[in-house]
Amino acid sequence: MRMEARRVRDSLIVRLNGELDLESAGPFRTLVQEELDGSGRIRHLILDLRGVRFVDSSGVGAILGRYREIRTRRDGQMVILGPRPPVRRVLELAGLLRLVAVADTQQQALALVKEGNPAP
Amino acid sequence: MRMEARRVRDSLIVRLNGELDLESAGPFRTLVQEELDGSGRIRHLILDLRGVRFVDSSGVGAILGRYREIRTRRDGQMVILGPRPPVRRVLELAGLLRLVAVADTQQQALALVKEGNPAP
Amino acid sequence: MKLPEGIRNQVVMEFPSRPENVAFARTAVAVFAAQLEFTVDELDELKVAVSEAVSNAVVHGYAGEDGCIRLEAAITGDGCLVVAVQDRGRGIEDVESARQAQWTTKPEEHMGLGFTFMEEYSDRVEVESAPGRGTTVTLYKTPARARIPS
Amino acid sequence: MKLPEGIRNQVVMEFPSRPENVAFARTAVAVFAAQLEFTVDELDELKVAVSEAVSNAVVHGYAGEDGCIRLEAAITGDGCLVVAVQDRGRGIEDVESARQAQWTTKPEEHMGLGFTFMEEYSDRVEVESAPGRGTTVTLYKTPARARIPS
Ligand SMILES: Nc1ncnc2c1ncn2[C@@H]1O[C@H](COP(=O)(O)OP(=O)(O)O)[C@@H](O)[C@H]1O
Ligand SMILES: Nc1ncnc2c1ncn2[C@@H]1O[C@H](COP(=O)(O)OP(=O)(O)O)[C@@H](O)[C@H]1O
Repeated sequence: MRMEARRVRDSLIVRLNGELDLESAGPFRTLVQEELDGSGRIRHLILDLRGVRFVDSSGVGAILGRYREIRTRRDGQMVILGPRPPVRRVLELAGLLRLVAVADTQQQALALVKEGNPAP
Repeated sequence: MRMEARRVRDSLIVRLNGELDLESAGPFRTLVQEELDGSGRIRHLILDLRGVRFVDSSGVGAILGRYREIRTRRDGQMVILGPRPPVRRVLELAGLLRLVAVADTQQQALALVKEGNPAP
Repeated sequence: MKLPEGIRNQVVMEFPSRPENVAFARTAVAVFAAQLEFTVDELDELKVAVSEAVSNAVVHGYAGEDGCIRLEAAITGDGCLVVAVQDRGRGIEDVESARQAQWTTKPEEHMGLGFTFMEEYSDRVEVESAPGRGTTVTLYKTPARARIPS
Repeated sequence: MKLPEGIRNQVVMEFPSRPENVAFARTAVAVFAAQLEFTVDELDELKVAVSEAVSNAVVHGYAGEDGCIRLEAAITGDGCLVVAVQDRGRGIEDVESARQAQWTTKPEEHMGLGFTFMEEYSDRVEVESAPGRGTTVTLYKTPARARIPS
Protein backbone atom coordinates (compact mmCIF):
# COMPACT_ATOMS: atom_id res chain seq x y z
CA MET A 1 0.00 0.00 0.00
CA ARG A 2 1.14 3.54 -0.72
CA MET A 3 0.43 6.26 1.85
CA GLU A 4 0.79 10.02 1.91
CA ALA A 5 0.14 12.48 4.71
CA ARG A 6 -0.19 16.24 4.60
CA ARG A 7 -1.66 18.95 6.79
CA VAL A 8 -4.33 21.54 6.05
CA ARG A 9 -4.79 23.90 9.02
CA ASP A 10 -5.55 21.66 12.03
CA SER A 11 -6.48 18.61 9.91
CA LEU A 12 -4.25 15.74 8.93
CA ILE A 13 -5.14 14.34 5.51
CA VAL A 14 -3.94 10.78 4.94
CA ARG A 15 -4.33 9.33 1.49
CA LEU A 16 -4.18 5.56 1.11
CA ASN A 17 -3.73 3.62 -2.12
CA GLY A 18 -4.04 -0.14 -2.49
CA GLU A 19 -5.27 -2.69 0.04
CA LEU A 20 -5.72 -2.06 3.75
CA ASP A 21 -5.33 -5.38 5.55
CA LEU A 22 -3.28 -7.16 8.21
CA GLU A 23 -0.04 -6.33 6.41
CA SER A 24 -0.65 -2.64 5.78
CA ALA A 25 -2.56 -1.88 9.01
CA GLY A 26 0.71 -1.58 10.97
CA PRO A 27 2.46 0.89 8.65
CA PHE A 28 -0.78 2.91 8.45
CA ARG A 29 -1.01 3.09 12.26
CA THR A 30 2.65 4.13 12.50
CA LEU A 31 2.33 6.84 9.86
CA VAL A 32 -0.67 8.48 11.53
CA GLN A 33 0.90 8.21 14.98
CA GLU A 34 4.12 9.83 13.82
CA GLU A 35 2.26 12.71 12.22
CA LEU A 36 0.16 13.23 15.33
CA ASP A 37 3.17 13.04 17.64
CA GLY A 38 5.05 15.47 15.39
CA SER A 39 2.47 18.20 15.84
CA GLY A 40 0.30 19.03 18.82
CA ARG A 41 -1.77 21.25 16.58
CA ILE A 42 -3.50 18.48 14.66
CA ARG A 43 -7.05 17.84 15.78
CA HIS A 44 -8.88 16.25 12.87
CA LEU A 45 -8.17 13.31 10.59
CA ILE A 46 -9.40 13.06 7.02
CA LEU A 47 -8.87 9.60 5.57
CA ASP A 48 -8.80 9.66 1.78
CA LEU A 49 -9.82 6.14 0.71
CA ARG A 50 -10.50 6.94 -2.94
CA GLY A 51 -7.56 4.80 -4.02
CA VAL A 52 -8.32 1.86 -1.71
CA ARG A 53 -9.50 -1.30 -3.49
CA PHE A 54 -9.82 -3.56 -0.47
CA VAL A 55 -10.46 -3.39 3.28
CA ASP A 56 -11.07 -6.24 5.72
CA SER A 57 -11.61 -6.32 9.49
CA SER A 58 -7.90 -5.73 10.18
CA GLY A 59 -8.14 -2.58 8.07
CA VAL A 60 -11.33 -1.46 9.79
CA GLY A 61 -9.66 -2.08 13.16
CA ALA A 62 -6.78 0.17 12.21
CA ILE A 63 -9.17 2.92 11.12
CA LEU A 64 -11.22 2.58 14.30
CA GLY A 65 -8.06 2.85 16.42
CA ARG A 66 -7.20 6.17 14.73
CA TYR A 67 -10.78 7.34 15.27
CA ARG A 68 -10.50 6.68 19.02
CA GLU A 69 -7.17 8.50 19.21
CA ILE A 70 -8.57 11.55 17.46
CA ARG A 71 -11.80 11.59 19.47
CA THR A 72 -10.54 10.90 22.96
CA ARG A 73 -7.11 12.49 22.95
CA ARG A 74 -7.57 15.37 20.53
CA ASP A 75 -11.29 15.95 20.84
CA GLY A 76 -11.25 16.07 17.04
CA GLN A 77 -13.30 14.72 14.19
CA MET A 78 -12.63 12.04 11.63
CA VAL A 79 -14.04 12.07 8.10
CA ILE A 80 -13.69 9.37 5.44
CA LEU A 81 -13.27 10.57 1.89
CA GLY A 82 -14.63 8.74 -1.16
CA PRO A 83 -14.74 5.03 -0.24
CA ARG A 84 -15.58 2.83 -3.24
CA PRO A 85 -18.82 0.81 -2.90
CA PRO A 86 -17.26 -2.51 -1.73
CA VAL A 87 -15.05 -0.68 0.79
CA ARG A 88 -18.00 1.39 1.98
CA ARG A 89 -20.02 -1.76 2.54
CA VAL A 90 -17.29 -3.22 4.77
CA LEU A 91 -17.10 0.01 6.81
CA GLU A 92 -20.87 0.03 7.12
CA LEU A 93 -21.04 -3.60 8.21
CA ALA A 94 -18.46 -2.85 10.91
CA GLY A 95 -20.63 -0.02 12.23
CA LEU A 96 -17.96 2.57 11.48
CA LEU A 97 -20.30 4.75 9.43
CA ARG A 98 -22.41 5.33 12.53
CA LEU A 99 -19.38 7.08 14.05
CA VAL A 100 -17.69 8.74 11.12
CA ALA A 101 -19.03 10.96 8.34
CA VAL A 102 -18.31 10.28 4.68
CA ALA A 103 -17.43 13.03 2.20
CA ASP A 104 -17.24 12.93 -1.58
CA THR A 105 -14.66 15.68 -2.03
CA GLN A 106 -11.79 17.00 0.02
CA GLN A 107 -13.48 20.37 0.24
CA GLN A 108 -16.57 18.76 1.69
CA ALA A 109 -14.41 16.80 4.15
CA LEU A 110 -12.67 19.96 5.36
CA ALA A 111 -16.05 21.67 5.75
CA LEU A 112 -17.34 18.73 7.80
CA VAL A 113 -14.49 18.81 10.33
CA LYS A 114 -14.88 22.59 10.63
CA GLU A 115 -18.53 22.23 11.55
CA GLY A 116 -17.23 20.07 14.36
CA ASN A 117 -20.02 17.56 14.23
CA PRO A 118 -19.60 15.36 11.20
CA ALA A 119 -21.24 12.23 12.54
CA PRO A 120 -24.60 11.74 10.79
CA MET B 1 -12.03 -15.14 -23.13
CA ARG B 2 -14.84 -13.41 -25.00
CA MET B 3 -14.92 -13.63 -28.81
CA GLU B 4 -17.01 -11.98 -31.50
CA ALA B 5 -16.96 -12.53 -35.25
CA ARG B 6 -18.49 -10.43 -38.02
CA ARG B 7 -18.01 -10.00 -41.72
CA VAL B 8 -17.16 -6.93 -43.80
CA ARG B 9 -17.20 -7.73 -47.53
CA ASP B 10 -14.78 -10.67 -47.99
CA SER B 11 -13.05 -10.17 -44.62
CA LEU B 12 -13.81 -11.91 -41.35
CA ILE B 13 -13.19 -9.67 -38.35
CA VAL B 14 -12.64 -11.59 -35.10
CA ARG B 15 -12.43 -9.60 -31.93
CA LEU B 16 -10.86 -11.23 -28.89
CA ASN B 17 -11.07 -10.04 -25.29
CA GLY B 18 -9.12 -11.48 -22.38
CA GLU B 19 -6.28 -13.99 -22.42
CA LEU B 20 -5.32 -16.18 -25.38
CA ASP B 21 -3.65 -19.31 -24.01
CA LEU B 22 -3.93 -23.11 -23.94
CA GLU B 23 -7.50 -22.93 -22.64
CA SER B 24 -8.87 -20.35 -25.06
CA ALA B 25 -6.86 -21.43 -28.14
CA GLY B 26 -9.32 -24.27 -28.86
CA PRO B 27 -12.52 -22.18 -28.78
CA PHE B 28 -10.77 -19.52 -30.89
CA ARG B 29 -9.78 -22.09 -33.51
CA THR B 30 -13.33 -23.50 -33.57
CA LEU B 31 -14.95 -20.09 -33.93
CA VAL B 32 -12.79 -19.08 -36.88
CA GLN B 33 -13.19 -22.47 -38.54
CA GLU B 34 -16.98 -22.38 -38.25
CA GLU B 35 -17.13 -18.90 -39.73
CA LEU B 36 -14.87 -19.92 -42.61
CA ASP B 37 -16.81 -23.13 -43.24
CA GLY B 38 -20.08 -21.20 -43.15
CA SER B 39 -19.07 -18.96 -46.03
CA GLY B 40 -16.92 -19.71 -49.05
CA ARG B 41 -16.74 -16.01 -49.73
CA ILE B 42 -14.41 -15.12 -46.87
CA ARG B 43 -10.83 -14.58 -47.97
CA HIS B 44 -9.20 -12.35 -45.34
CA LEU B 45 -8.94 -12.44 -41.58
CA ILE B 46 -8.61 -9.38 -39.36
CA LEU B 47 -7.74 -10.28 -35.79
CA ASP B 48 -8.72 -7.53 -33.39
CA LEU B 49 -6.43 -7.99 -30.37
CA ARG B 50 -7.07 -4.59 -28.77
CA GLY B 51 -8.82 -6.26 -25.82
CA VAL B 52 -6.24 -9.02 -25.34
CA ARG B 53 -4.17 -8.73 -22.15
CA PHE B 54 -2.11 -11.89 -22.51
CA VAL B 55 -0.77 -14.23 -25.20
CA ASP B 56 1.66 -17.13 -24.83
CA SER B 57 3.04 -19.68 -27.32
CA SER B 58 -0.23 -21.65 -27.32
CA GLY B 59 -2.01 -18.44 -28.32
CA VAL B 60 0.55 -17.63 -30.99
CA GLY B 61 0.23 -21.20 -32.30
CA ALA B 62 -3.52 -20.77 -32.69
CA ILE B 63 -3.03 -17.48 -34.55
CA LEU B 64 -0.39 -19.00 -36.82
CA GLY B 65 -2.72 -21.90 -37.64
CA ARG B 66 -5.40 -19.45 -38.77
CA TYR B 67 -2.80 -17.58 -40.83
CA ARG B 68 -1.86 -20.77 -42.68
CA GLU B 69 -5.48 -21.60 -43.35
CA ILE B 70 -6.16 -18.15 -44.80
CA ARG B 71 -2.96 -18.08 -46.88
CA THR B 72 -2.90 -21.57 -48.30
CA ARG B 73 -6.58 -22.40 -48.66
CA ARG B 74 -8.10 -19.01 -49.31
CA ASP B 75 -5.15 -17.19 -50.81
CA GLY B 76 -6.14 -14.38 -48.45
CA GLN B 77 -4.42 -11.97 -46.11
CA MET B 78 -4.31 -11.72 -42.35
CA VAL B 79 -3.95 -8.47 -40.42
CA ILE B 80 -3.58 -8.02 -36.67
CA LEU B 81 -5.34 -5.04 -35.16
CA GLY B 82 -4.03 -3.07 -32.19
CA PRO B 83 -1.95 -5.50 -30.08
CA ARG B 84 -0.88 -3.97 -26.75
CA PRO B 85 2.90 -3.69 -26.24
CA PRO B 86 3.41 -6.91 -24.21
CA VAL B 87 1.25 -8.90 -26.65
CA ARG B 88 3.05 -7.36 -29.61
CA ARG B 89 6.40 -8.35 -28.14
CA VAL B 90 5.29 -12.00 -27.87
CA LEU B 91 4.07 -12.00 -31.48
CA GLU B 92 7.33 -10.43 -32.60
CA LEU B 93 9.46 -12.92 -30.68
CA ALA B 94 7.53 -15.75 -32.34
CA GLY B 95 8.34 -14.30 -35.77
CA LEU B 96 4.66 -13.73 -36.56
CA LEU B 97 5.15 -10.07 -37.38
CA ARG B 98 7.39 -11.05 -40.29
CA LEU B 99 4.34 -12.72 -41.85
CA VAL B 100 1.44 -10.59 -40.78
CA ALA B 101 0.88 -6.82 -40.91
CA VAL B 102 -0.27 -4.82 -37.91
CA ALA B 103 -2.90 -2.07 -38.15
CA ASP B 104 -3.88 0.55 -35.60
CA THR B 105 -7.48 0.99 -36.71
CA GLN B 106 -10.07 -1.22 -38.32
CA GLN B 107 -10.19 1.06 -41.33
CA GLN B 108 -6.47 0.69 -41.81
CA ALA B 109 -6.78 -3.09 -41.43
CA LEU B 110 -9.47 -3.24 -44.11
CA ALA B 111 -7.34 -1.08 -46.41
CA LEU B 112 -4.36 -3.41 -45.88
CA VAL B 113 -6.23 -6.56 -46.89
CA LYS B 114 -7.61 -4.77 -49.95
CA GLU B 115 -4.13 -3.88 -51.12
CA GLY B 116 -3.56 -7.62 -51.07
CA ASN B 117 -0.05 -7.40 -49.73
CA PRO B 118 -0.07 -6.49 -46.07
CA ALA B 119 3.15 -8.21 -45.05
CA PRO B 120 5.81 -5.58 -44.34
CA MET C 1 -4.54 -36.63 -9.71
CA LYS C 2 -7.56 -38.24 -8.02
CA LEU C 3 -9.93 -35.47 -7.04
CA PRO C 4 -12.25 -36.16 -4.08
CA GLU C 5 -15.72 -37.46 -4.96
CA GLY C 6 -17.97 -34.68 -6.28
CA ILE C 7 -15.10 -32.23 -6.85
CA ARG C 8 -14.63 -30.81 -10.36
CA ASN C 9 -11.41 -28.90 -9.85
CA GLN C 10 -9.18 -28.10 -6.91
CA VAL C 11 -6.03 -26.27 -5.89
CA VAL C 12 -4.10 -26.82 -2.68
CA MET C 13 -1.72 -24.14 -1.43
CA GLU C 14 0.71 -24.05 1.48
CA PHE C 15 2.54 -20.98 2.71
CA PRO C 16 4.06 -19.58 5.91
CA SER C 17 1.78 -17.64 8.27
CA ARG C 18 2.98 -14.15 7.39
CA PRO C 19 0.93 -10.96 7.03
CA GLU C 20 2.30 -10.48 3.49
CA ASN C 21 0.79 -13.81 2.40
CA VAL C 22 -2.77 -12.81 3.28
CA ALA C 23 -3.07 -10.74 0.08
CA PHE C 24 -1.57 -13.60 -1.92
CA ALA C 25 -4.08 -16.07 -0.50
CA ARG C 26 -7.24 -14.02 -1.06
CA THR C 27 -6.19 -12.99 -4.58
CA ALA C 28 -5.19 -16.51 -5.60
CA VAL C 29 -8.56 -17.84 -4.40
CA ALA C 30 -10.39 -15.11 -6.34
CA VAL C 31 -8.43 -16.00 -9.49
CA PHE C 32 -9.33 -19.68 -9.07
CA ALA C 33 -12.96 -18.79 -8.29
CA ALA C 34 -13.18 -16.88 -11.58
CA GLN C 35 -13.67 -20.31 -13.21
CA LEU C 36 -17.22 -20.06 -11.86
CA GLU C 37 -19.65 -17.33 -12.89
CA PHE C 38 -19.06 -15.01 -9.95
CA THR C 39 -19.70 -11.30 -10.44
CA VAL C 40 -16.95 -8.81 -9.61
CA ASP C 41 -18.88 -7.92 -6.42
CA GLU C 42 -19.05 -11.56 -5.37
CA LEU C 43 -15.31 -11.99 -5.94
CA ASP C 44 -14.74 -8.91 -3.75
CA GLU C 45 -16.87 -10.51 -1.03
CA LEU C 46 -14.99 -13.77 -1.34
CA LYS C 47 -11.69 -11.92 -0.94
CA VAL C 48 -12.85 -10.41 2.35
CA ALA C 49 -14.01 -13.78 3.70
CA VAL C 50 -10.74 -15.51 2.75
CA SER C 51 -8.73 -12.60 4.09
CA GLU C 52 -10.43 -12.98 7.49
CA ALA C 53 -9.86 -16.73 7.69
CA VAL C 54 -6.18 -16.46 6.70
CA SER C 55 -5.54 -13.42 8.93
CA ASN C 56 -6.99 -15.37 11.87
CA ALA C 57 -4.60 -18.26 11.21
CA VAL C 58 -1.69 -15.77 11.25
CA VAL C 59 -2.81 -13.68 14.22
CA HIS C 60 -4.56 -16.19 16.48
CA GLY C 61 -3.62 -19.66 15.18
CA TYR C 62 0.12 -19.10 15.21
CA ALA C 63 0.07 -15.82 17.18
CA GLY C 64 2.78 -14.27 15.03
CA GLU C 65 5.05 -17.30 14.94
CA ASP C 66 5.99 -18.94 11.67
CA GLY C 67 3.55 -21.79 11.04
CA CYS C 68 2.23 -23.41 7.88
CA ILE C 69 -1.17 -22.47 6.49
CA ARG C 70 -2.84 -24.92 4.15
CA LEU C 71 -5.56 -23.61 1.87
CA GLU C 72 -7.74 -25.80 -0.30
CA ALA C 73 -10.05 -24.25 -2.87
CA ALA C 74 -12.41 -26.57 -4.72
CA ILE C 75 -15.25 -26.37 -7.21
CA THR C 76 -17.99 -28.92 -6.58
CA GLY C 77 -19.97 -30.71 -9.23
CA ASP C 78 -22.94 -28.42 -8.64
CA GLY C 79 -20.88 -25.25 -9.04
CA CYS C 80 -20.16 -24.27 -5.45
CA LEU C 81 -16.81 -22.87 -4.36
CA VAL C 82 -15.46 -24.40 -1.14
CA VAL C 83 -12.44 -22.84 0.57
CA ALA C 84 -10.84 -24.54 3.57
CA VAL C 85 -8.20 -22.63 5.54
CA GLN C 86 -6.27 -24.82 7.94
CA ASP C 87 -3.69 -24.06 10.60
CA ARG C 88 -1.99 -26.38 13.09
CA GLY C 89 -1.82 -23.65 15.72
CA ARG C 90 -3.34 -23.12 19.13
CA GLY C 91 -6.96 -23.87 18.26
CA ILE C 92 -10.14 -22.33 19.69
CA GLU C 93 -11.42 -23.17 23.19
CA ASP C 94 -15.03 -22.18 22.62
CA VAL C 95 -16.01 -22.08 18.96
CA GLU C 96 -19.56 -20.96 19.56
CA SER C 97 -18.50 -17.84 21.45
CA ALA C 98 -15.65 -17.13 19.03
CA ARG C 99 -18.10 -16.93 16.13
CA GLN C 100 -20.15 -14.22 17.83
CA ALA C 101 -19.80 -10.64 16.69
CA GLN C 102 -17.37 -8.52 18.74
CA TRP C 103 -16.02 -11.55 20.56
CA THR C 104 -12.22 -11.44 20.55
CA THR C 105 -9.35 -12.67 22.68
CA LYS C 106 -7.23 -9.69 21.58
CA PRO C 107 -9.42 -6.69 22.40
CA GLU C 108 -6.61 -4.12 22.21
CA GLU C 109 -5.96 -4.69 18.53
CA HIS C 110 -8.94 -6.59 17.18
CA MET C 111 -12.66 -6.05 16.93
CA GLY C 112 -14.03 -9.58 16.84
CA LEU C 113 -15.56 -9.02 13.41
CA GLY C 114 -13.64 -11.67 11.45
CA PHE C 115 -16.29 -14.36 11.71
CA THR C 116 -19.05 -11.79 11.17
CA PHE C 117 -17.46 -10.80 7.86
CA MET C 118 -16.98 -14.45 6.87
CA GLU C 119 -20.68 -15.15 7.54
CA GLU C 120 -21.80 -12.01 5.73
CA TYR C 121 -19.67 -12.58 2.66
CA SER C 122 -20.11 -16.29 2.11
CA ASP C 123 -23.13 -18.61 2.11
CA ARG C 124 -21.96 -20.83 4.94
CA VAL C 125 -19.04 -21.06 7.38
CA GLU C 126 -17.91 -24.23 9.15
CA VAL C 127 -15.35 -24.23 11.95
CA GLU C 128 -13.48 -27.27 13.21
CA SER C 129 -11.04 -26.65 16.01
CA ALA C 130 -9.29 -28.34 18.90
CA PRO C 131 -7.15 -26.50 21.49
CA GLY C 132 -3.48 -27.16 20.82
CA ARG C 133 -4.23 -28.94 17.55
CA GLY C 134 -5.33 -26.19 15.20
CA THR C 135 -8.31 -24.83 13.32
CA THR C 136 -9.95 -25.41 9.95
CA VAL C 137 -12.42 -22.83 8.68
CA THR C 138 -14.44 -23.83 5.61
CA LEU C 139 -16.26 -21.24 3.51
CA TYR C 140 -18.94 -22.08 0.94
CA LYS C 141 -20.06 -19.71 -1.79
CA THR C 142 -22.15 -20.26 -4.92
CA PRO C 143 -22.50 -17.60 -7.62
CA ALA C 144 -25.95 -15.97 -7.34
CA ARG C 145 -26.37 -16.33 -11.09
CA ALA C 146 -26.08 -20.10 -10.79
CA ARG C 147 -28.87 -20.11 -8.20
CA ILE C 148 -31.41 -18.36 -10.43
CA PRO C 149 -33.34 -21.07 -12.28
CA SER C 150 -33.09 -20.26 -15.98
CA MET D 1 6.96 -23.94 8.79
CA LYS D 2 10.68 -24.50 8.20
CA LEU D 3 11.61 -22.72 4.99
CA PRO D 4 14.59 -24.10 3.06
CA GLU D 5 17.96 -22.45 3.75
CA GLY D 6 18.24 -19.05 2.04
CA ILE D 7 14.50 -18.81 1.29
CA ARG D 8 12.62 -15.77 2.60
CA ASN D 9 9.09 -16.72 1.64
CA GLN D 10 7.50 -19.54 -0.30
CA VAL D 11 4.21 -20.89 -1.57
CA VAL D 12 3.56 -24.41 -2.77
CA MET D 13 0.56 -25.16 -4.98
CA GLU D 14 -0.85 -28.37 -6.34
CA PHE D 15 -3.58 -28.63 -8.95
CA PRO D 16 -4.79 -31.00 -11.67
CA SER D 17 -3.23 -30.70 -15.14
CA ARG D 18 -6.11 -28.91 -16.84
CA PRO D 19 -5.96 -26.11 -19.42
CA GLU D 20 -8.19 -23.95 -17.17
CA ASN D 21 -5.58 -24.07 -14.40
CA VAL D 22 -2.82 -22.51 -16.52
CA ALA D 23 -4.30 -19.03 -16.06
CA PHE D 24 -4.68 -19.67 -12.33
CA ALA D 25 -1.05 -20.74 -12.02
CA ARG D 26 0.52 -17.82 -13.88
CA THR D 27 -1.67 -15.25 -12.13
CA ALA D 28 -1.08 -16.71 -8.67
CA VAL D 29 2.69 -16.63 -9.25
CA ALA D 30 2.48 -13.01 -10.43
CA VAL D 31 0.52 -12.08 -7.30
CA PHE D 32 3.11 -13.76 -5.10
CA ALA D 33 5.96 -12.17 -7.08
CA ALA D 34 4.47 -8.72 -6.43
CA GLN D 35 6.14 -8.98 -2.99
CA LEU D 36 9.35 -8.15 -4.87
CA GLU D 37 9.85 -4.89 -6.75
CA PHE D 38 8.95 -6.19 -10.20
CA THR D 39 7.62 -3.70 -12.76
CA VAL D 40 4.30 -4.39 -14.46
CA ASP D 41 6.24 -5.37 -17.61
CA GLU D 42 8.37 -7.84 -15.68
CA LEU D 43 5.27 -9.41 -14.11
CA ASP D 44 3.83 -9.78 -17.63
CA GLU D 45 7.03 -11.53 -18.71
CA LEU D 46 6.91 -13.80 -15.70
CA LYS D 47 3.33 -14.75 -16.53
CA VAL D 48 4.37 -15.85 -20.01
CA ALA D 49 7.27 -17.95 -18.70
CA VAL D 50 5.10 -19.66 -16.06
CA SER D 51 2.30 -20.17 -18.58
CA GLU D 52 4.72 -22.03 -20.88
CA ALA D 53 6.07 -24.29 -18.15
CA VAL D 54 2.59 -25.18 -16.84
CA SER D 55 1.12 -25.62 -20.35
CA ASN D 56 3.96 -28.05 -21.15
CA ALA D 57 3.16 -30.11 -18.07
CA VAL D 58 -0.49 -30.30 -19.22
CA VAL D 59 0.16 -30.90 -22.93
CA HIS D 60 3.36 -32.96 -22.94
CA GLY D 61 3.92 -34.16 -19.37
CA TYR D 62 0.47 -35.68 -18.92
CA ALA D 63 -0.60 -35.47 -22.59
CA GLY D 64 -4.14 -34.46 -21.73
CA GLU D 65 -4.61 -36.97 -18.91
CA ASP D 66 -5.39 -35.83 -15.39
CA GLY D 67 -2.14 -35.60 -13.48
CA CYS D 68 -0.97 -33.46 -10.59
CA ILE D 69 1.15 -30.37 -11.17
CA ARG D 70 3.19 -29.07 -8.26
CA LEU D 71 4.33 -25.47 -8.38
CA GLU D 72 6.72 -23.91 -5.88
CA ALA D 73 7.35 -20.18 -5.91
CA ALA D 74 10.02 -18.85 -3.58
CA ILE D 75 11.75 -15.58 -2.78
CA THR D 76 15.44 -16.00 -1.98
CA GLY D 77 17.37 -13.98 0.58
CA ASP D 78 18.93 -11.89 -2.17
CA GLY D 79 15.58 -11.02 -3.73
CA CYS D 80 15.33 -13.50 -6.59
CA LEU D 81 12.08 -15.20 -7.53
CA VAL D 82 12.41 -18.94 -8.17
CA VAL D 83 9.50 -20.87 -9.70
CA ALA D 84 9.65 -24.65 -10.01
CA VAL D 85 6.96 -26.42 -12.06
CA GLN D 86 6.92 -30.16 -11.57
CA ASP D 87 4.98 -32.94 -13.24
CA ARG D 88 5.23 -36.72 -12.75
CA GLY D 89 4.40 -37.39 -16.38
CA ARG D 90 6.24 -38.89 -19.32
CA GLY D 91 9.46 -36.88 -19.05
CA ILE D 92 11.76 -35.67 -21.83
CA GLU D 93 14.08 -38.03 -23.74
CA ASP D 94 16.51 -35.41 -24.94
CA VAL D 95 16.44 -32.23 -22.90
CA GLU D 96 19.08 -30.42 -24.94
CA SER D 97 17.13 -30.78 -28.18
CA ALA D 98 13.82 -30.02 -26.49
CA ARG D 99 15.13 -26.65 -25.34
CA GLN D 100 15.98 -25.58 -28.88
CA ALA D 101 13.71 -23.15 -30.69
CA GLN D 102 11.14 -24.76 -32.98
CA TRP D 103 11.84 -28.22 -31.62
CA THR D 104 8.56 -29.94 -30.82
CA THR D 105 7.21 -33.48 -30.62
CA LYS D 106 3.73 -32.23 -31.59
CA PRO D 107 4.38 -30.31 -34.82
CA GLU D 108 0.71 -30.24 -35.92
CA GLU D 109 -0.42 -28.16 -32.98
CA HIS D 110 2.70 -26.67 -31.42
CA MET D 111 5.54 -24.46 -32.53
CA GLY D 112 8.34 -25.48 -30.21
CA LEU D 113 8.58 -21.97 -28.78
CA GLY D 114 7.75 -22.77 -25.15
CA PHE D 115 11.34 -23.02 -23.94
CA THR D 116 12.35 -20.05 -26.12
CA PHE D 117 9.75 -17.90 -24.35
CA MET D 118 10.85 -19.18 -20.93
CA GLU D 119 14.48 -18.27 -21.72
CA GLU D 120 13.52 -14.87 -23.10
CA TYR D 121 11.25 -13.93 -20.22
CA SER D 122 13.27 -15.13 -17.26
CA ASP D 123 16.92 -14.83 -16.27
CA ARG D 124 17.66 -18.55 -16.19
CA VAL D 125 15.85 -21.82 -16.91
CA GLU D 126 16.79 -25.21 -15.48
CA VAL D 127 15.29 -28.48 -16.68
CA GLU D 128 15.45 -31.76 -14.83
CA SER D 129 13.71 -34.66 -16.52
CA ALA D 130 13.72 -38.43 -16.74
CA PRO D 131 11.62 -40.44 -19.23
CA GLY D 132 8.66 -42.04 -17.49
CA ARG D 133 9.38 -40.14 -14.26
CA GLY D 134 8.47 -36.56 -15.03
CA THR D 135 9.91 -33.11 -15.48
CA THR D 136 10.79 -30.16 -13.27
CA VAL D 137 11.37 -26.79 -14.92
CA THR D 138 12.84 -24.08 -12.69
CA LEU D 139 12.67 -20.41 -13.65
CA TYR D 140 14.76 -17.65 -12.01
CA LYS D 141 13.94 -13.99 -12.25
CA THR D 142 15.25 -10.96 -10.31
CA PRO D 143 13.64 -7.52 -10.61
CA ALA D 144 15.86 -5.31 -12.78
CA ARG D 145 15.50 -2.55 -10.19
CA ALA D 146 17.12 -4.76 -7.57
CA ARG D 147 20.09 -5.32 -9.86
CA ILE D 148 20.90 -1.63 -10.29
CA PRO D 149 23.40 -0.67 -7.58
CA SER D 150 21.94 2.32 -5.76
N1 LIG E 1 -7.41 -19.76 13.44
C1 LIG E 1 -7.65 -19.47 14.74
N2 LIG E 1 -6.90 -20.00 15.72
C2 LIG E 1 -7.13 -19.71 17.03
N3 LIG E 1 -8.10 -18.90 17.45
C3 LIG E 1 -8.90 -18.31 16.52
C4 LIG E 1 -8.72 -18.57 15.13
N4 LIG E 1 -9.66 -17.87 14.46
C5 LIG E 1 -10.38 -17.23 15.39
N5 LIG E 1 -9.94 -17.49 16.63
C6 LIG E 1 -10.50 -16.99 17.91
O1 LIG E 1 -11.80 -16.48 17.66
C7 LIG E 1 -11.89 -15.12 18.07
C8 LIG E 1 -12.84 -14.35 17.20
O2 LIG E 1 -12.35 -14.30 15.87
P1 LIG E 1 -12.81 -13.13 14.90
O3 LIG E 1 -14.30 -13.10 14.83
O4 LIG E 1 -12.11 -13.34 13.59
O5 LIG E 1 -12.32 -11.79 15.58
P2 LIG E 1 -10.85 -11.18 15.81
O6 LIG E 1 -9.92 -11.82 14.81
O7 LIG E 1 -11.03 -9.72 15.55
O8 LIG E 1 -10.47 -11.48 17.22
C9 LIG E 1 -10.46 -14.62 18.05
O9 LIG E 1 -10.26 -13.53 18.89
C10 LIG E 1 -9.68 -15.85 18.49
O10 LIG E 1 -9.71 -16.00 19.89
N1 LIG F 1 6.74 -31.16 -19.06
C1 LIG F 1 7.12 -31.83 -20.16
N2 LIG F 1 6.96 -33.18 -20.22
C2 LIG F 1 7.32 -33.89 -21.31
N3 LIG F 1 7.85 -33.31 -22.42
C3 LIG F 1 8.04 -31.98 -22.43
C4 LIG F 1 7.69 -31.18 -21.31
N4 LIG F 1 7.99 -29.89 -21.60
C5 LIG F 1 8.52 -29.90 -22.84
N5 LIG F 1 8.56 -31.15 -23.34
C6 LIG F 1 9.10 -31.57 -24.67
O1 LIG F 1 9.90 -30.53 -25.18
C7 LIG F 1 9.43 -30.12 -26.46
C8 LIG F 1 9.68 -28.64 -26.67
O2 LIG F 1 8.91 -27.89 -25.74
P1 LIG F 1 8.52 -26.38 -26.07
O3 LIG F 1 9.76 -25.62 -26.43
O4 LIG F 1 7.72 -25.87 -24.94
O5 LIG F 1 7.64 -26.45 -27.38
P2 LIG F 1 6.15 -27.02 -27.64
O6 LIG F 1 5.42 -27.06 -26.32
O7 LIG F 1 5.54 -26.02 -28.59
O8 LIG F 1 6.29 -28.37 -28.24
C9 LIG F 1 7.98 -30.53 -26.47
O9 LIG F 1 7.47 -30.69 -27.79
C10 LIG F 1 8.01 -31.83 -25.68
O10 LIG F 1 8.43 -32.90 -26.50
